[in-house]
Parts: sequence; C-alpha cells; structure tokens
Amino acid sequence: MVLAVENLFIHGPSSSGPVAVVESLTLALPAATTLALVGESGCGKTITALSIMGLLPPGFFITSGSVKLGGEELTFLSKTELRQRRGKSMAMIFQEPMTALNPVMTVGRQITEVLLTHRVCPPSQARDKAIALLGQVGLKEPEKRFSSYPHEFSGGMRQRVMCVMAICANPQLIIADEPTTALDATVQAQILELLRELQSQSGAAILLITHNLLAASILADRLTVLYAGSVMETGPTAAVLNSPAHPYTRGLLGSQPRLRLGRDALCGIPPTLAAISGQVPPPGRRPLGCAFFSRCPQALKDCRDNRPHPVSKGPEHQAACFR
Amino acid sequence: MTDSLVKNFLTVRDLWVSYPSRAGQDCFTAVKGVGFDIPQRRTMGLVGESGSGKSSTALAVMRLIRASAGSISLGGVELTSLTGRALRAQRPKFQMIFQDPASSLNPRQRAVDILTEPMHLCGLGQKSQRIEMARELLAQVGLSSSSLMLFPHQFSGGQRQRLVIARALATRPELVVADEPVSALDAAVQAQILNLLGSLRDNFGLTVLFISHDLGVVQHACHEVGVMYRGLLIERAPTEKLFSAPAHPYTWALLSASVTDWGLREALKTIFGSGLENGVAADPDQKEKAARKKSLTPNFETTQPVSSTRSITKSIKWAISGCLKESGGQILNPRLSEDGSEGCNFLQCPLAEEKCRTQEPVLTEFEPGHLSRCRLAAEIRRQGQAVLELASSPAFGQMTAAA
Amino acid sequence: MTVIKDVSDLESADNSQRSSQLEGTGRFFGRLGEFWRGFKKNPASVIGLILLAAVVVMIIIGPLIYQLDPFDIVSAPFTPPDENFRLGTDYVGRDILAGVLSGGRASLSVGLFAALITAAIGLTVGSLSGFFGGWIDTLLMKVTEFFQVLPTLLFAMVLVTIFGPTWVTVTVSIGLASWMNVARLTRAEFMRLREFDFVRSAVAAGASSARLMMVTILPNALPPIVVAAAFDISFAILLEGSLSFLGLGDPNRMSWGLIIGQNKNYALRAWWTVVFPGAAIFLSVLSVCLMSDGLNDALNPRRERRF
Amino acid sequence: MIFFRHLAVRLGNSILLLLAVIVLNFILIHSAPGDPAEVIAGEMGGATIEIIEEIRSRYGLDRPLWTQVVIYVRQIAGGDLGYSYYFNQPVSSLILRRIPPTLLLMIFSLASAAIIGVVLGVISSYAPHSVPSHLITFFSLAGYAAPVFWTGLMLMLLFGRFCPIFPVSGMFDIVAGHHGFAYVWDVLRHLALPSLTLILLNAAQFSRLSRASMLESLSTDYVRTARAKGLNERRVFLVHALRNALMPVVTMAGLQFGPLLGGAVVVETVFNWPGLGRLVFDSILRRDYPVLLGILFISAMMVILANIVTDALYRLIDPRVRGGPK
Repeated sequence: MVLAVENLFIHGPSSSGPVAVVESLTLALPAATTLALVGESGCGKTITALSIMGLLPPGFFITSGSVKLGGEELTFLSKTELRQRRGKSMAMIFQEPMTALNPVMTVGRQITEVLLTHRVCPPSQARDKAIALLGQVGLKEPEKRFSSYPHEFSGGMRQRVMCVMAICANPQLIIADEPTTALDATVQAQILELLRELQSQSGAAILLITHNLLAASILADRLTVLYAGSVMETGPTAAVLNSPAHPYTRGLLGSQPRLRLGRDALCGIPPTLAAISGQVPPPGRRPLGCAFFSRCPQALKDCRDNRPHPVSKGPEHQAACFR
Repeated sequence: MTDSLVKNFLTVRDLWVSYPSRAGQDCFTAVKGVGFDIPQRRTMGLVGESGSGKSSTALAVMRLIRASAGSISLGGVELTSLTGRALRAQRPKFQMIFQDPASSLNPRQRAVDILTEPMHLCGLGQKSQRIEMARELLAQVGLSSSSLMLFPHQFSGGQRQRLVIARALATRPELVVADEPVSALDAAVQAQILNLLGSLRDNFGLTVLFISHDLGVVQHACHEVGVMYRGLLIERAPTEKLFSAPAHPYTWALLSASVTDWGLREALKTIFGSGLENGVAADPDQKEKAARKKSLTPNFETTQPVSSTRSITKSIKWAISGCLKESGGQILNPRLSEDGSEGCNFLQCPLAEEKCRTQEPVLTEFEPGHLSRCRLAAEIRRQGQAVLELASSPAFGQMTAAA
Repeated sequence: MTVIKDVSDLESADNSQRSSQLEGTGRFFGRLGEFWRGFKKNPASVIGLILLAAVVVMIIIGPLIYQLDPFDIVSAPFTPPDENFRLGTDYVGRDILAGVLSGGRASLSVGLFAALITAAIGLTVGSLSGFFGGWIDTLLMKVTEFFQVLPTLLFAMVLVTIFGPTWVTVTVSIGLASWMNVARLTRAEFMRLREFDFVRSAVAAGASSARLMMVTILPNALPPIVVAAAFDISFAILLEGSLSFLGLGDPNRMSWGLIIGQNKNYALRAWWTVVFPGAAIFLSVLSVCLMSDGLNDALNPRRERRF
Repeated sequence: MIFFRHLAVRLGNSILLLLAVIVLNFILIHSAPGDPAEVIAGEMGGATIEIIEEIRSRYGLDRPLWTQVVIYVRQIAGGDLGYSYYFNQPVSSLILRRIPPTLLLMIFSLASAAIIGVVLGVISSYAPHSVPSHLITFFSLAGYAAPVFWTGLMLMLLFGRFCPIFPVSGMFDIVAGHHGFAYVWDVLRHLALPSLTLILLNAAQFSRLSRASMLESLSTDYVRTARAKGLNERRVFLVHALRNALMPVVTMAGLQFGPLLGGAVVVETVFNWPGLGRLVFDSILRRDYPVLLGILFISAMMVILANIVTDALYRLIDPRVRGGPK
C-alpha cells in the first residue's frame, strides 16, 4: 500500500475561528493504481493533496488522523525529513501550467535541479537524463527544449515538463491536482494518456484530483467522491459510474450533459438535466449530520443529526448513506 | 405564429477580426471570414478550442470590438455601419452573458443598481417602476427579492451567474450572446444554469448565440452547431446531423478527445488520429485561455459497462478494418503532416493529401443543411457512421470487455 | 478575512428593513463604517492618524495660544532653549517655537493643494489614455515620459526661480513637477478594468464613454490612486521644504524649510534652530505615510477567500 | 539582432526627448516676466547695454518666434549652452567641470543604497511578521519621511560635534593638498556624510519595494512547485524567489535617478560638495538663468542615459523580453 490515509481532519481559518475543512477522510492507494479524488470546488480536495505533501498554506493544519506513505507516518516527520520525501518519494503536478514554471530559468535547469537535489544521478549525466526524459514525454527536439524558457512552451507542453519534473526522481506516489483543467479538450486527452503511460513504466501510484467525474474515468481505477469535506462514496470506477450508490453521485452523473453520438444523437435532446438544487455549504455552515442533507432529494429524518458511516454496496464499493 | 418568424434573424457575412499584436508588426487575425445566420428563436452553438476565435466572433457580433471586415445584421438592421447614438439605440436588442461571474459584475454596485442601470440607459419604463421590474427579474432567475440590496461578493458563483443572466434580460433583448456561460461553474450548478437558460429562452422567445469549448453542453443547449478552428468555420450542421457523424477530421479529433468510453476512443483513434497536440506555442487570445477555468468533458452514453483502462489489442484493429472493407472504403491511414502555408489550415490533419495543401478548401454544403470545409466530407461522414455503428454494436462490446 | 456570506440564511432572517433603505443615507454610513473597520485593522495607520491629528491641531490652535509673530525679533540671536523661549531663537533672534507653529500652515497647505493639482492632472491624463488607448494613449504617454525625464526638484526650482517665489507659483510648480506617478497608475488601472466583463456589459447596455469612465470604472480604480495621492501629499511637503530650504519659498510666509534654510550655516553652533523645524516636517510626513498604508487595506473591496 | 534594434529605437526616442527639453527651456525663457534678453543675460550679471544688444542679435530675438526657436535649438544642440556673465565663462564648460563630483556622489549613493535596501528588504520578507521585519518597515518609512536636508544636518551635527571622524564640508582638504592615493582617500572621507544622507533616503525606498516584490514572488505558483520538488528553503528563497523579485528593483533603480539628482542638489548645498547642486544654489541666488537652464538640460540628458542603461540591463535579465529564439 503506497498511500494510506485514515480518518484525516484538517482545519482552516475563517472569520469565526478555525473551521473543519476536511472531515474523517480515508483513502487507500496500492502501487501502480490510480485513485481519483472527485468533488466540486470548495470540497477540500486540493487541501487534502497539499496536506499529504506537507505544503498546507498558512492558517491550515492537520488536527487528527494519519497519513502513511509507504508505511511511514508523515505527520510524525520533522520539516526537513518531510522535505526530503517531497520530490523523491512523492511528487505533485499542479493545475495552472502557465504559472507553475519559473519564467526566468531554463526548463532544463528546473529539471536537473530535481535530479541533483535528490542525487538521482551524478551532475555530469544530469543534462542527458533530462533531455532523454523530455523526449520520452513526447516533446519534439528535446535538446532545444532543454535550453529554452517556459514562455516559449504552450500549455500542453508545459504540463509535460511538469510531468518530467514529477517522475524524474521516480517517486512512489504522484499527486496530480486538476492537471488538465486549464487545457484544451484535445490536449487534455493526451496528458491523461501520458500519465497512464508514465504509470505503466514507473509503477508509481497516482492520486488524481479533479472536479470532473467523467474525465477521471479515463485514467482512474478507483473513484472517491468528496462533498463538503467528507467522503460520500468510494469504489472501482466502473461500479461507481454505472451503479452509483450515493444520491450525490447519482445527482452528479445525472446533471452532466452526456455526449450522444451516432444513432443516439438522432433521438432528440432531453429537455432538462436532473440538476441538484441549492449550492455547496461553505465550511463554517455544514449540517451536523450528512453534509449533503440540505440538498438530498431522498433525505431521511436521521440524516440530519448523525453522520452516516460507510456501508458496503459491493466488492470494495462503499457509500456513506443510510438509504 | 411560426411562419412569421424571420428566417435569418441574425446574419453574419464574411466576418474578419484581427488584433494588433503587442510587438506592433504583424497583427494577429483571430477570425478569418466567418459567416452564418441564425433563424429567430433558435440557438446556434459555436464550438472550438481556445484560440479558435469563437470568443472574438461573439465580441464582434456584440460590437464590443471592431471587426476589420464583414457585415452583421440583426432583424434586418445592418449593425456594422452604425456608430455612436444610432448604435446605442440598437444596443438594447442584443445583450451578452459573460463567462467569469467574478469579473462580470461591478463590485461596487448593489444588485438593484446592476439591474436598473441597463433599463435607465435604454429608457425602459419610469424610475419608480424599475425597482419593481428588477424584483420581477430576480424572481425569474430564481433569486429571492431580499438579495436586491446585496453586493456581488455576497453571492455564490452560481447566484452571481443568475444575476448576470437577469441583467442581460433587463432590456428585453431579442438576441442573447452567451460566451461560455457555464464553463466557470461546478458540475451541479452548471446543470441548474443550463436548465434556467433553456426555460428563459422559451419563455422570452430569445435567439441565442451560444459559445462553448464543451461538446456535451453544446449538444444539450443548441439546435445548430458551428465548429471553429484557427479562426475558420470548418463545419456547420443541425445538432443531430453533426453528432450523428461529423464531416470534418478536426471535428472528429475533438469528438475522440471528448469521448471517455475507452473502447470507442480506441476505435476513433485508428481512423482519425489520437487527438492532436495543438502546437500553437504563442497564445493568440489570452482571454480565451484564461476562460478555460473549469472545462467539462462529456462521456459517451454506452449500453455496455464502461471498461477499465487497458491498451488496445490486435483483434479490435482487425475488426475495424474488416468493417471498413465491407463499406467499400480503404482505411485512410493516419499520417501526421508537418507544415503547410496555403490550402487547408488543419495542419495536423491525419488524412491530409497533396491536394489539401494546394487548393484552399471552401465551406460547401455537401448534404442539405450540412456544410463542411473538407474535400473528403461525404467520405468521412459515411466512414464515421460505419465506425460508430460498429462501436455501439454488442459484438464490439464483448470484444473490448475481453481485451 | 471573511467567508462568502451565504445568501440562503439571509433569506430566512426577515430583512424587509434592509430593502427599504433605498435612499442614500443607509449606503453612506454603511460605507463609512466599512471603511473604518478596514482602516482599524492596521495599527500603524491608526498611530499615523493620531499623529497627523496632533500636528494639525498644533498648527491651527498653536498660533492662537502662543500669539507671537514669527518674524519679529524677541531676544538675542542663538539663545538656547530656556523657560521663556521653549525652542530658543534663530540667527536673527526670532522665536523658533512661533516659527514652527505658524510655519506648519504654509508647509501643510502647500503639500495638500499641490497633491490636489497632481491628482487632478494625473487622473485626467491617466484616465483618458488608459480608457481610449490608441493614438491618444501614445501622445499622452509621450508627454508623461517627457515630464518624467526632468528631475522633479530641479524642474520645480527652475519654475519657481523664473516665475517668482510666491505661494501660488510654489504650489503650482510642485503640482506640475510630480503628477506623472498618479497618471501612470491611473492609466494602468483603467487599462486593466477596461477589459473586465462588467465594463463590457455596461457598453452593451448602451452606456456612453463618459458614463463608463466616471460611473463604472473610476470608483473601482480609486483605491490604489487614493493611496498614491496620499503619498503625493507627503512628497509635496518634502518638496516644499526643500524649495524653502534653498531659499525659493515665499519670503513673507514663514515655513519650516525656510527656518532651516536660514540657519543652516550656523547648525553646529545652534543645533536647536535646525532640529525642531526638521522634526516637525518629519513627523507630519511620517504620519501621512503611515496613514496611506492603512488606506490601502480600508479601501480595497473585500476579497472572498478561495480554499 | 532584436536587442540592438530595440536599442536604436530607444536612442531615437531619447533624441526626441532632448529636443523637447530644449524647446521647454526656450518656452520658459520667453514666458518669464520681462525682456528675454535680460533673462538670458541674467539679472545680477552686470550686463551692459552692448551685451544686451549682442544677445539680441545672436539669439535673433527681433526675428519671428519660429526662427528664434530654430536658432536656439541649433545653438544648444551645438553644445553652446549660452554664456554666464556672472561666472564670466561659457555655461557648458562651467557645468562640465561640476559633473564628475555629482556623478561620483550619485553613483556611489545609488549603488550602496540599492545593495543595503535589497538586503534589508529580503531579510524582512524572510520572516514577514517578526520583530526585525517590523523594524525594517518602520526604518524604511522613516527614511522616506525624513527631509533630505534635515537628515544631512543631523548627520553633520552628529559627526561634527560629537565624534568628528568625518569632515563636514567640501570635497578635499585644500590645506593638506594630498595627491595620488592619499587624495583619493581624502575625497572618500569627505564623501562619507553626503552619500550617507542620500543612502538613508534611497535605501528606504529600495527596501520597501524589494520586500513587497519578494513577498509577492514567494506566493507564486512556481515557488510552490519548487517547494514541491523538495528543494531546501534557502535555495527556493534565493534562486527562485529572489531572481524574479529583483526585476522591479532594477526598473526602480533607473526611475530613481531623477529624484536622486534633486536630493543631490540639496545635499551638496548642506555639505557644500562642489557639484552641480552647489552651482544650482549659487545661480538661484544670482538669478543666473542660462546656468539654471543649462543644468536642467544636462540633468535631463543624464536621466535619459540612466533610463537607457536600466532598460538594456532589464532586457538582459528577463528572458521573456530578450526575444529569445522563436
């Protein structure tokens, strides 16, 4: 098991003092598999990723729960020990490729920096290894790319450079925080396929953070659906998409307009989408019991006060719902 | 009542838009001779990746930026030549819904002023009635009248977009241009806004020009679709015809990138290439790039279970080539072509041949109502239908499940 | 730092009273309260405000209590500070305390009016070139660049020397020599805000250019400009001090710079003639600077926080 | 290639600016109260009638305005900045002799102020809410708020009366008459106080700016990426954050040259450092307009040169602007 997160609580600042942003989050990520953490904005998925990497912004802190990377408890590590793990045993790819690279440093140097810091290879071979990696992720003329600056790259190419920086110290875990949100549809597909290829070569586990349930299905073996800081449902991708066990997942799938091709396109467009009413309650104002209570069409009486525990709905498929 | 509807309510002829680039020498042409017309009360979608010029077309139609050439007319009234007071007199007839709720509302104006200002500017009703009309508008977009006195930062993202829509309806327009109205919103809220737009369009009888980079949203919301690539309108057809089987390789590439069903994706890849690196290093339209905050990739509704990720096997490739042979076409083997100045602007076209490089293709109506800018339009549409036919057949399903 | 106030709980609370506040009063006090809440957060700016209040009170009330004409000779030159002349006398025997009290009026008033001129020119040039762009922008920017090439103090000195050191020419010269910063800042703000969608929607609703500039863009562009204008007040006070120090101040109006200028050669012998007027300039300029930091936080509309 | 083409454009632009400054001088002369000829002669210069007539013919004051402008511009551009009757020598030679001391004072003060300011700014941005950083912020506000002449006089008092280790006036010890290395050392000792005054003022502004731009670049995405790569805090701070934060500081150094010239004038008057500032002070007393206008023209030229140098320096540091291989 590469990553094991148990009962994680994270609190963040707000006008009325610290507020729970992530509540009792549990994740399990074996090697060479991909887990997608799916949720709307403001549900705490990015904060979870940053807490694993130890890069929580000021004002946020882990209040309880354990985060184990390769069996080692990260919350007990000191600042320097955690820093040594970053980049070496766990790496991260960010959302905005346009601003994620240092504009005044050549791309090559930003890659060799990782190789040298973690002593992946002696300084003499660093340049060649970086050029090889650039070619491996599909960039044409890697030598020229090595010595050019980030502003000469398109969004897709910069995201490939980010992938190189992530895998060059061959970490056990790669966290990708919405890697394709800021890219075009065609480029998105390629980056997701690139991630899959890198995983098959390096055997690393990938934690994919995304707000889009359907994009995750291309890459992810397992899905965890997050809503307002707590886990609603988790299970294999096919099971969650085809037989969603939690009303929120059902609502999400129903509300996204599906592309109908071929003969299906001819049978007319459905008038309205099955939208979920209301909006996501901000951290300070979440209901006591089930977080989805205020918007759930099939809410029961006791959903309001006590929080539902994960119930098994199929092989390795759980949902936190009383229904 | 329908026959009195104007056939071509909004007509755009040979529209050119170019931006002076910062360096000052070569100016960047975002829109190259786009032309289309929208019948009254119909919704037309413009789809394309960032830098395809769809937003620039919308801004030009709204006369927010100056088109370098071409003509735009709304309900018979020629807009391109109007300026100053005459143009301002026409403005209430066409309004715009913007993408980013955070920057489309004046942070220092309360909701009541945001709604009454347009009414005041076009002299609609008296000052006393306007607050009542504003209250009514809020109700129509699903906001309570108590939020009349609030500032934009006191609304959530979805509610702010409802306020933007209410403002667009304040001057009772006939045409609404919606530039990526739902792209900056979350999935659940997105559906609410799409439903709201649909119902308002029918109640107010609006004609809508709907801009989006998202095929699923466009298929749901639009009657007609136009696909744009690097400033050119490369395909236009009613939604059913286009999505049943497009007739341009770029549209297929867009489709194959948006499809999340693994089996169909591999099938499409063998014919139309594996989605294309949009190698445009320079970012032509920074605003469009910034507009891509939360894109949504729709999924192909399949009858069989969605299979998990595995690589393609020989049997599938054989099955596809077999079916194409029966349909009398030979596999147009995908070859990536490098560059090319004149001729078809789709540089990475997997089906490119010598002729494509030399002749400048023209948007031709190869089938009634279906226009495409590709020489092989009919051929591509037929082969595409065959592949889709195969992909949705149960036999193909087992094969992908087995692989 | 405030979390987005959730509208749904507002609906539950009965706020018919809020929606009846359609007249102006509710809005004005609401905004003033909001301004003070933001301003209060920054302790340095509150200290600055108190300091400035003290200086202003000293200048207005001072000469009324301590009725002594700063120009008439009261005792022997260079008498050190003692009980009847708290701050001692200068090289001619005039009372320094009277000079400091009445000198403040000149320095602060010149500073304020010069800053007003700077803001007026800067706002006009900046808003026109920022909003319209094109050749208007290039022309106005060439003019701004030209003025920026001339060293501020030197240009002001030349103007005052040629047109005579009266109170009006000093103020106008300072204003003319230092409007470029506000102009560049206003232009940047107008160009940034011009691209925002709420401005485009106002254009789509049929707003004229004048309305767009005055009603839509200017209120949103004001926060950084007000902060820059506050800095310009302190810059103008310093400039007036330097001019009077170099003998270019209005001779028949006592000002802090003038006192120091006249006694600079005897500084080593009579330190008090130089230290106290200088301290007065230092305190008033420091208070204005501290306050302008606080202004920055108070005026920026609340930015909602994103996790 | 692109770099030099851009430099040529800048030079062209600067020549235009200089011409505009000359025309401004012309306008100032003609808009001053009284007859332009007297203005040119300078009131206290003891100008006799013949001199006035000679000026009138040389500047063509009787000719139509337009030709006067052309004559004036051609003369100034030709290096003849007019004649100072008080100092009884051409203005240009008068000014040229006074430029080196002022340049020495300004370059020395600007350089050391920049270094001290940036170091203080970077230190205070390392721990933004600690006591030293609040101290540095207060120092930078105080440094800006203190009027230059007052700081100068205060330093003179401090070093003059209490620990006289630095001379308080002039540029070198006339009596001792050192030469060679001793002369340089003597000038440096004289330079200490005037440049310290300017350093206090400018270091304040440099530290404010570098603190703000450091804090801003520390919150960017690429610094977060650097931390995610596991680099140690020192490297993230110095290599990634600092390099980007220095950009605006370079631009400010260029823009600072104009106001610094103003400060130098005042400081030279306080410490009677024999530079342009001293000359300006004397010519104000004597209403010697040609010298004044000449100094304005020369200092404008110095500012333009400073801007060109900063712009070139900025192009070298920032790859995005340098127009790398497309």
